[in-house]
Amino acid sequence: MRQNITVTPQVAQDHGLTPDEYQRILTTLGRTPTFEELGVFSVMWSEHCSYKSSRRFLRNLPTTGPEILQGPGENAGIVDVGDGLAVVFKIESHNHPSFIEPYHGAATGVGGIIRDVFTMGARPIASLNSLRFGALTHPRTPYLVKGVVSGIGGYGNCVGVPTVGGEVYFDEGYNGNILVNAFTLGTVRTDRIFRARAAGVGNPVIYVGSRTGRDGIHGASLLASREFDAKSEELRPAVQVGDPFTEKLLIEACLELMQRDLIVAIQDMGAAGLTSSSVEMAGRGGTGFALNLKAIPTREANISPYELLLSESQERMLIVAKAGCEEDVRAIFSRWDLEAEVVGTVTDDGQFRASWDGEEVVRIPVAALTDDAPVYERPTAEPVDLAERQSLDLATIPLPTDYGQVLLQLLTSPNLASKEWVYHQYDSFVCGNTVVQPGSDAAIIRLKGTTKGIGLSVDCNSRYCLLDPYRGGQIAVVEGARNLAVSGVRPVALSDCLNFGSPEKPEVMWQFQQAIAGMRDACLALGLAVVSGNVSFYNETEGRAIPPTPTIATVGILADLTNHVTQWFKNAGDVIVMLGETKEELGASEYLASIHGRTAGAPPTLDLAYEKRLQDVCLTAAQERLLSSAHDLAEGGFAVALAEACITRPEQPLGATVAVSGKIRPDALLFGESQSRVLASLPRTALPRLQAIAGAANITLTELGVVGGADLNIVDYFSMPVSILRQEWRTALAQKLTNRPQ
Amino acid sequence: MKWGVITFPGSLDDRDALHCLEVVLEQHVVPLWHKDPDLHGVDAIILPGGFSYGDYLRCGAIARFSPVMQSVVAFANAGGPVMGMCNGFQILCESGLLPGALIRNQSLSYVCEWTRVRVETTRTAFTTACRAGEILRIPIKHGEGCYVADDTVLQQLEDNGQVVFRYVNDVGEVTAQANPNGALRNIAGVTNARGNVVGLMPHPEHAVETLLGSEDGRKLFLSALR
Amino acid sequence: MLAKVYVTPKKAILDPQGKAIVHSLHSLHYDEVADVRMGKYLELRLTGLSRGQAQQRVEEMCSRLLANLVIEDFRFEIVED
Amino acid sequence: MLAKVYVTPKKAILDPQGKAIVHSLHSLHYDEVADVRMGKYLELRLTGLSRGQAQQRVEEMCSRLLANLVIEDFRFEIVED
Ligand SMILES: Nc1ncnc2c1ncn2[C@@H]1O[C@H](COP(=O)(O)OP(=O)(O)O)[C@@H](O)[C@H]1O
Ligand SMILES: [Mg+2]
Repeated sequence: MRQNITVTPQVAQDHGLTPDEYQRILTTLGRTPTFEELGVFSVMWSEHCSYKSSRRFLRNLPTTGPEILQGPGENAGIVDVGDGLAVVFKIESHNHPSFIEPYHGAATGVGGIIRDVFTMGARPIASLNSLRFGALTHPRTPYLVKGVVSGIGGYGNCVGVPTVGGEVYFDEGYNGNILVNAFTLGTVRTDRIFRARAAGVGNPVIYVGSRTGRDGIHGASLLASREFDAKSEELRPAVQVGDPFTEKLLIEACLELMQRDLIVAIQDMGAAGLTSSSVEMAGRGGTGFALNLKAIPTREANISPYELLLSESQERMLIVAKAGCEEDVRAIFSRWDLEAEVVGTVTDDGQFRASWDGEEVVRIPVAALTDDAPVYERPTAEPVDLAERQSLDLATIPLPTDYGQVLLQLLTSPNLASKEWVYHQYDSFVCGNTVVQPGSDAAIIRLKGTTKGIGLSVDCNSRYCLLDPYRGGQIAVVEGARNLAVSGVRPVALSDCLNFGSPEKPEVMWQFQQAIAGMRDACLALGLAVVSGNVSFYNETEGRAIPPTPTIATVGILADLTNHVTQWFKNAGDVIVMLGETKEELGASEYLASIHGRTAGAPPTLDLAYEKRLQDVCLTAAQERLLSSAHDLAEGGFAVALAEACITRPEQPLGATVAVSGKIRPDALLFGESQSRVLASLPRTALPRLQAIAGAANITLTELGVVGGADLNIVDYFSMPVSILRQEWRTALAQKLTNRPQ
Repeated sequence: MKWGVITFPGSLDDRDALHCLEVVLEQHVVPLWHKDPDLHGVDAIILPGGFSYGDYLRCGAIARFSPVMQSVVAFANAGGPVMGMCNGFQILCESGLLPGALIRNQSLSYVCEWTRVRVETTRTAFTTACRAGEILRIPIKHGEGCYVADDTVLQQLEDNGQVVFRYVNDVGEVTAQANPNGALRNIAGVTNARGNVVGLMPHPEHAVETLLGSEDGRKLFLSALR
Repeated sequence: MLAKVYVTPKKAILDPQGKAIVHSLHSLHYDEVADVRMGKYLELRLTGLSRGQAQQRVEEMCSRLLANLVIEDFRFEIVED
Repeated sequence: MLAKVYVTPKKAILDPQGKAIVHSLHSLHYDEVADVRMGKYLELRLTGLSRGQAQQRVEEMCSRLLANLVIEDFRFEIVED
């Protein structure tokens, strides 16, 4: 049944459109829009679909390179890895739905990103997830953590894509607004890449997959494009439930379809469903689209044309087939017990049209919804209290009396404790490629049929970003790349998920601008390209924005898999060295936050040229097989990284004895987070060669001690049994999560 | 020898089982399709892991009615070697080819990790290449792997030597800590009275290459070659 | 006293379980089955409560823990056993 | 016609879900709950059958597919809707 609603300025406002935007619609059409057209404009012009506030900044990111086959603009980015193969990947947010319904919100986030990858012809073979929750002591946090983690597993495990890495952080800044960012990577033959570009007037448009229900209507415009408040509760009927089983069938059927010469373009129906997939395919191809809404398979009776256009039911794809191939397409899907229906045709009039019972209910120029959509130059302003927050008088921070106790406290703090409780709920084996499982700096998967591997890491320190978004953006990029470099993997490209507050606030827009500037400079210095990504604004509750969180998923190539390096010590007797320099930097550190309860100071300084040389030293050393282990120093600094090298070893932990010295405060020496540092172990015989490589690159190398024994002994500070450190570190998160009522 | 690996809708490790047999172990292997009752003359059958039909009702409950399963039952009853891994194990139990059932893990969570299992009998089609008491390092990944059966059935299994694998610790002891899912008597795998049908929750196909962590799973496949 | 609790997926929400079961019943030729919805059934054994108290307490347990009101409905009955 | 089907874990079989729910209810201070068993509740919409036929067909569906008699019991009722 068509809803008989007359569009007025008030109805437009209820759709989240501003008076100016409504005026613009009237001008574009030269008439009052139908109710269905208003719905189409509201989703396509929503922040989530149109990038109206972010577009002008995103343009600053480097997006090209010799190995980049596809940058931003398609469903996912593509990197050439040689041997006729490419990897396709993207990261995406599902923050708002996951806060409302953690299990299904997270699950459908995983489903959506997987569709973005296989829609390009790639078989998905690895996923990552980046999660931010409120303080563990917040009453809702354990419930959200359990729901999100089992949702990611529930979907990913059932669809057969291994989850090989990720990150989890807790910070009270996310109490009212969690972040769930999901990443998937697939592989495709370079001559088999599909793009979502409609072509061929008269070609049939085919709908495949699940039937359409009333799920998630206005997910893009009303959920993802505005902040939370008391009214969010009313939006609850919008919740989507995922069906990973159907997704698995869709993957197989679509990949089978793409092996044959039957289709022109294909795209998943994600945010804004049928509308955005149609408009985007037509927009990229410069064509029009005419849909017959009556032909859409539905789950229940009486779904209106408005709802059909806006539904975000999951596990659906839209295909432009070659004329005459309809039956072949149908046959492939029916083999997998899936429906395929012709629901429209490609036209040459540049219009997005939809009809219902012979009546045209939508007729909008495609360009008005894509290239000519509104773009905003929103004002930016540095937060007034920034300087105050960045100032930190170290004299006010007392030195610890028991450094071993501080280490134990850090290792059992939610942010540094083992994430095993999380990743043991994810299948990391399926597909049979996982060379380095979760638990090291980077995950490594092999590319079957070659000697090559792909390294993956997802990173962001939002405390740094809060205290200095420019530096924070830089560090997010270099940390991801460093995680790969220490693993022996050459970083090549990244996908970013930019999670911020309301773009209507000048301080948030300033954070956004600064973070992007930092990312850009870091990418240029390291030679990385941004090939895909996603912007999530309006992460606010009751007017309070989350810390700026530009999550970076970095992808790199390892030419010879057997040269990969993991972070844990391997052999008693190996020499332990540090590459890089420790400065007196405690600002924005985990140590200050967990031990002293302070979120203050400036994040550590960063010399991009030094960082690049350091990473190159790691890569050369790995290539020459000098290293037994290499580990990036991050949150918790030197002492935590050293402890991790002892206790993350899958077999029995290995101890170490080291001596450290420096003219700086001992807590900065042990727990400060100076950048561009790596902890490595290697046979003594390999040390001269490593010294030569580091020396040539002008990177400081300090010999610290040796691997071995049952204790972690930092001479003059403490000595603790590694078995205890390991036990406490491994069980801390599960204990904190389950020791309290839901 | 010719192997068959069945693909049900929702099978996930079918491609990995094919890779393991064809590429790693250099065997002749053909894919079998759930809708096709023809077994294409295979000599041994693998039921892979995954979530057949989403496992939305009960694990393996729907797959058991696939056309191909009628042929698998006949093949097994005639003494043909059949191994079900994870979801394959669940399907074999649902089909009545193996005793008992698999229910939700005690923790109620999905669990993915390396485990150690002890070989309890070498008198099955898939363990002749092992030593009795040998410890194998093989991963598990499942949400419903807790093996249950009533006391009479359990006693029969023990008496007839039909318990094939048990979860053990590093030194081969059956302990509660080594039990990842709450399975009764730490049972990780069982066989039928004849020893030609074996089901286990661990994934031997994910333990056939050192690069990926273990080669211990090879022995199960190699046993069938004898 | 026994509380019998029924938790069912909300009408407008996708029920993949129900969908898979219908499909399977059809392939077993039970064509008379037009639709299936699958939910949870719980039996709670209660002690030391009056009927009226039980009514109120179980209502609370359902909305707080047993059902996820975002996607599920519930109903229950209290019986002597 | 509607068949309401109840599938419950057999008494002798472990019910990890029921156990976990009791635990959670206790930690929320519902101490009056002595025991919980958790099963499935299915609603099957049937067409074109007499009551007697429905009785017989549903019995069959339950024992063949909907319940696993090794670990579960079932019962059902047929109601008009
Ligand atoms: N949500 C998650 N999913 C999968 N793996 C995770 C998740 N969170 C953390 N991990 C894994 O745990 C290990 C430690 O994570 P983290 O401390 O964030 O690493 P790093 O500081 O080196 O980036 C990594 O191997 C990471 O992939
Ligand atoms: Mg790291």
